[in-house]
Amino acid sequence: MKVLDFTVRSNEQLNYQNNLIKVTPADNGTLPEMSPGQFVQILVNNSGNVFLRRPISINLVDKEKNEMWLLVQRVGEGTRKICETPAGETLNIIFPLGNSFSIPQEEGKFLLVGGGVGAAPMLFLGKKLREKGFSPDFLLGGRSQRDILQLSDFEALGTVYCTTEDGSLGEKGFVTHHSVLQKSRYDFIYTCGPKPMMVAVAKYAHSNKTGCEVSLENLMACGFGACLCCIEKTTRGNLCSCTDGPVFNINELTWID
Amino acid sequence: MKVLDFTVRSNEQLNYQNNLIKVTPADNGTLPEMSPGQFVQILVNNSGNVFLRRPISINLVDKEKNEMWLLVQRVGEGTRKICETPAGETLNIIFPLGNSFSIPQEEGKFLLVGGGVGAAPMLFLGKKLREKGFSPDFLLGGRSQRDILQLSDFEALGTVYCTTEDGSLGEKGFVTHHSVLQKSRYDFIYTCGPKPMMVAVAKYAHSNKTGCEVSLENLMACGFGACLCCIEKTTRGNLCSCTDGPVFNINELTWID
Amino acid sequence: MDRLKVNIGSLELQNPVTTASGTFGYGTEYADFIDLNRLGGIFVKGTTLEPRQGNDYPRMAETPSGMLNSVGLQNKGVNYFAEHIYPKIKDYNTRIIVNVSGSTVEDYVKCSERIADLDKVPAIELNISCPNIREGGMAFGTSCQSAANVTRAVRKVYRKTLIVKLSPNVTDIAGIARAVEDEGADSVSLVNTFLGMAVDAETRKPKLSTVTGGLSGPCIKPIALRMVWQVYNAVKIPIIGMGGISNAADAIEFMLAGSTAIQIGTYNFIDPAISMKVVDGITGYMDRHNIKSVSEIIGKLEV
Amino acid sequence: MDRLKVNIGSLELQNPVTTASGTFGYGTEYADFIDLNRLGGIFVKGTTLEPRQGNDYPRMAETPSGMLNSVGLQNKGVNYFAEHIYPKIKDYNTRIIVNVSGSTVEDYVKCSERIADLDKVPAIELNISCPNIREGGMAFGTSCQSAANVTRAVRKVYRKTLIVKLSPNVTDIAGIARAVEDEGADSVSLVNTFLGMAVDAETRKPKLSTVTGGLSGPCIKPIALRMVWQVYNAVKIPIIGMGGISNAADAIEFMLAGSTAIQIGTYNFIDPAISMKVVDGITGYMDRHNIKSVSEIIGKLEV
Ligand SMILES: Cc1cc2nc3c(=O)[nH]c(=O)nc-3n(C[C@H](O)[C@H](O)[C@H](O)COP(=O)(O)OP(=O)(O)OC[C@H]3O[C@@H](n4cnc5c(N)ncnc54)[C@H](O)[C@@H]3O)c2cc1C
Ligand SMILES: Cc1cc2nc3c(=O)[nH]c(=O)nc-3n(C[C@H](O)[C@H](O)[C@H](O)COP(=O)(O)OP(=O)(O)OC[C@H]3O[C@@H](n4cnc5c(N)ncnc54)[C@H](O)[C@@H]3O)c2cc1C
Ligand SMILES: Cc1cc2nc3c(=O)[nH]c(=O)nc-3n(C[C@H](O)[C@H](O)[C@H](O)COP(=O)(O)O)c2cc1C
Ligand SMILES: Cc1cc2nc3c(=O)[nH]c(=O)nc-3n(C[C@H](O)[C@H](O)[C@H](O)COP(=O)(O)O)c2cc1C
Ligand code: FES
Ligand code: FES
Repeated sequence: MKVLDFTVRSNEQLNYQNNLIKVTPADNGTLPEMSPGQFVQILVNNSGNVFLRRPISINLVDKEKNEMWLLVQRVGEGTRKICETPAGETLNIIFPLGNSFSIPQEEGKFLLVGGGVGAAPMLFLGKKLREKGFSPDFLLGGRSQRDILQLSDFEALGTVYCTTEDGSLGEKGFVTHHSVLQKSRYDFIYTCGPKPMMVAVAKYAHSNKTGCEVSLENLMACGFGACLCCIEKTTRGNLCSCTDGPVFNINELTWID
Repeated sequence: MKVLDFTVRSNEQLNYQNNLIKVTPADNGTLPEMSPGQFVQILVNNSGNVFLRRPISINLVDKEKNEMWLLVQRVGEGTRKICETPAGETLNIIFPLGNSFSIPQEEGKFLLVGGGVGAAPMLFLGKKLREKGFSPDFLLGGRSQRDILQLSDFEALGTVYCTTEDGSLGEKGFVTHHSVLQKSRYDFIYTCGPKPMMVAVAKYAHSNKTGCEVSLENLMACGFGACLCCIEKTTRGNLCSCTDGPVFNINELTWID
Repeated sequence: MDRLKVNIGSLELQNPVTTASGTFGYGTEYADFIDLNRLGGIFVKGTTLEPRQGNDYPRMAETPSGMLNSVGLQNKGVNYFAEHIYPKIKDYNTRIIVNVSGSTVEDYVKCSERIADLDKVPAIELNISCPNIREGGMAFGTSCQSAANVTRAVRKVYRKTLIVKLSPNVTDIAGIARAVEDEGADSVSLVNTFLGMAVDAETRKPKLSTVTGGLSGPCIKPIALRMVWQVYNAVKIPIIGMGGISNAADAIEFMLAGSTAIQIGTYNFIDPAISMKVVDGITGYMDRHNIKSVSEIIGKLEV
Repeated sequence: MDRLKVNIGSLELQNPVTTASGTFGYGTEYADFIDLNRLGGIFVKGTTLEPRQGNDYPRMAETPSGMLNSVGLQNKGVNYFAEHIYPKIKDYNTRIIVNVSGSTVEDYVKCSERIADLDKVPAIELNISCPNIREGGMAFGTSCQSAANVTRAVRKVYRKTLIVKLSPNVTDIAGIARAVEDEGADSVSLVNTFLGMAVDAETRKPKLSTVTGGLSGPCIKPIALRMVWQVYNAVKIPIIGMGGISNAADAIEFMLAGSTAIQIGTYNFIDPAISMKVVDGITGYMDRHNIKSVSEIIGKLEV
């Protein structure tokens, strides 16, 4: 873990509420090894209302360009201010934080399920799996076509299935209603997104006896294990979702009874 | 008094610590009548540390262009953020506030003494006197040449004398040491600047039996008479420097005994 | 507008949004900015029996999300108020409530008696919580006994709506609220400012002439809200909540925690039109949530 | 570095900058960010006799210039600390001070006894001010009597430096400080968090599972500073001041107001290297102001 100033290389508004921000260390140092599922804590500049840092997943690490990608959804003042940071400006970031998705050692059928901006870490994970020689499937859900982000990036890594609530892209409905879940059997499922979606995915995985990891977005104050605010009830007691997580195996969680 | 959004028309960095910001009502409304000595209260955007508005004198009103000029010195975060507002952006301003310098009815010899950024309201006052057909003298003081601001604007309105502490412009020393004060006798003196300077000017005026008005920069919370934080001890009791002032006749003050 | 009506005892307010004493002058200071007739009420400047010139300059220091003040109840005394200010404000279509302060029980009683004569002042707010005067003031509000004493004495002479303003600088604000309720107060308002202090590290001097002063603004909101909730669970009389309210959501939070009406203080300095925005924001909230009468949300925190 | 040394009773700290309990884990959480050996001391996480799993999620809410927490002393108990954590941190070149909490006087006593056995722990901080546990906790810190009782009981069994951490949720913090001084406390630390609350207007629910929680961060600084000043004028034992410190100037303000050492809490979350910046900033201040020893500024507020 490090606190470091990053320079914003580019900041692209992807749709009405999401920005893709690419950053590189301001001191030109080389990015350290990072793993899919890990996140960063961003200091919010220029805000009279935001006090704490904001946790954002690592969307991708581009080693060649020495860039880290952050996919940010504007939901409140913190994310709005982050999204308003123009190229050339600095973001102060604590990174990398948290555990990561477990990377399988053997080939298998892997499904990566992302809901809305929750798909962010799935791109990094997909890339990692791809680098291992695997061909992951992606299942992306959103309210509407415009909420499905980075589609071509995902398509470069594997087969992509989509659901939208209004049917404007892919199948109509929620991700857990997608027909691929009926047709295919997966060896492992990874998911990140709104809690109700993750619970539904976890239940699907559980009832199909498929291994499953979810990435939580609990409220955090520090992000590195010091405050004990971000706990999740698990079979091993209250664990910090910032250090013991954000990735948990659903067997550890108390979501399914 | 009004609360209004202003658009920054231009923001010019005059020297290492001062900016001249010209603003115009964002709704394109016509600026109301304003008088020299009055000030405005500016809401500071994008700051995690500034809570209260910041009082700034009206430096000039350009009726033709419908512009108000603000001369701002960066001393802390509030003034720094104000100075960082680029052209095109908005500043929320309460205006016009306070009383104003008394405008003489008859011709006479008038001296307008400004110290550093305290010279700001003297430009507006000088213009007003000029419009009345008078020829005011100006005495501007600063630490060094670069601290004497808007010199050509002042020179367009009357004779300008300068002092600098390092002698880089005009006479060396403080304003009250300038030889013009020995040579000439004035009918009325107006002054604004650091308190020690104003006290010295007030004492000079007093001992020469010259009428004198000073503009105070007491700490303010509201700026419009509601909080009673900005008081100055006067012969009439504690008065609000934001409504009864910022301009006071030295006879009312308790500075000279 | 009937859906915004609330009652403080027998006193009806046209809406729950009022302005806090000492931050709103006599209302007229804001007449350029807002339509005073749209306020639920105006709590005018702290008024004492005799004129007070207040504390020395400096009286103000900015703090994180707030400010300290040590004005010290500068005012021209109750007689001046009655003769010169009251006539100018009495006909506004809002409730004018006078904030009464003093150094002795007798001060409070006499001042309240004088205010009782003023037809268009339907209520007083007994300020037993001012941290900025040397004698009396906050001291009355920091023990149940003295809070009860002054309330009892004023209650005897004052028949109209009696609101007692509580100090947050106490261990058990609910106990004090109960004590003044027992003496017949019609309502409690809370909180007054927190005793605080600011120092200039460079000069080594306090930033206020009085060393300590009263803290207000958004920084105190979480503590004030907790106190409202505690008092709501302890008394039956209506509560007027305040402390850092800066938007409609804040106001609604205070109402959910048990406030029948709210006061806006320091934030008037930042946005002199904030009170109108809060009135409108509450209406908008009620529309969005299908709430017929604002009184439906009072104390309706779902715990 | 000798010019930065300060003494808390017989305990020497290499500099006045320490980190606050519950915000700094066991120090190791920050080992990536700073050199722990450069700290004056580390007040480790609140420790209880038995393991505690703490309160339910959510435990945190952001507030203007601060935050609320209701962690509720989640920890694995004193034995786990002694056996598994202590060995990992005991050899840091700084002072490890254990923050001891409990629900009964007996809890405090037993826990303190266990800590007393640990050679490299030269002091305990008796937390009689935690607002986030149902029994005991803050209750001990809100009356002179109970504060005195628990201090007396622990003093009997604990010979090393005994620091008592005071609650700010009281009418008269100086009185409580005197009460624990009278029972032999070597030092008082203040303040713990303020009891506060946050509500979500849209859902009508409290933001914390426990409804109320502890407020910390820059928002509380003015009140904390005032309390340090009041306690400084009331007791002879050294004070460890805290509450919203976020830079060196803040630390110096607390020292001018009477703190011998200071703790940094919440701001570690914003800048995990803040403690080092404060150490450096104090040195810079001393250079600029020609101060030979940092102890020269303690209580040197010019009033
Ligand atoms: C490990 C982790 C990884 C994350 N990764 C991403 C990411 O890659 N991209 C992204 O856009 N967001 C991500 N988030 C969520 C992001 O941190 C929050 O949206 C952000 O903190 C909100 O800040 P704000 O100031 O914009 O909104 P606020 O004004 O603080 O809140 C706005 C609304 O969002 C809710 N909210 C705030 N924080 C959270 C949260 N953590 N979980 C759920 N609801 C919340 C609030 O309750 C409120 O209703 C992640 C969160 C975590 C914990
Ligand atoms: C009526 C009036 C008119 C003014 N006109 C101008 C003007 O035209 N141009 C201009 O640049 N400034 C003017 N000022 C001063 C200006 O308001 C302050 O410099 C500003 O508020 C400082 O804010 P800050 O956040 O930058 O500094 P802060 O961080 O708040 O303070 C930085 C330092 O400046 C000191 N300071 C802050 N406010 C004042 C003050 N009001 N008087 C003296 N010292 C202060 C502080 O004590 C501190 O040492 C005026 C002030 C008043 C009251
Ligand atoms: C400058 C100032 C003056 C005040 N004067 C008084 C007063 O005279 N009487 C009183 O009861 N409260 C007074 N208060 C306290 C406010 O009425 C209010 O209780 C407090 O500021 C908290 O609300 P806020 O955070 O919305 O400001 C004053 C507050 C400020 C900031
Ligand atoms: C998340 C969190 C957990 C805390 N846990 C404890 C604790 O276990 N024991 C204790 O005495 N104080 C605890 N505190 C209080 C701090 O030690 C400190 O007294 C308080 O936060 C004020 O300082 P600050 O404003 O610098 O944070 C905790 C504070 C926070 C924010
Ligand atoms: S966010 Fe602080 S411990 Fe996880
Ligand atoms: S600044 Fe508020 S009365 Fe003058």
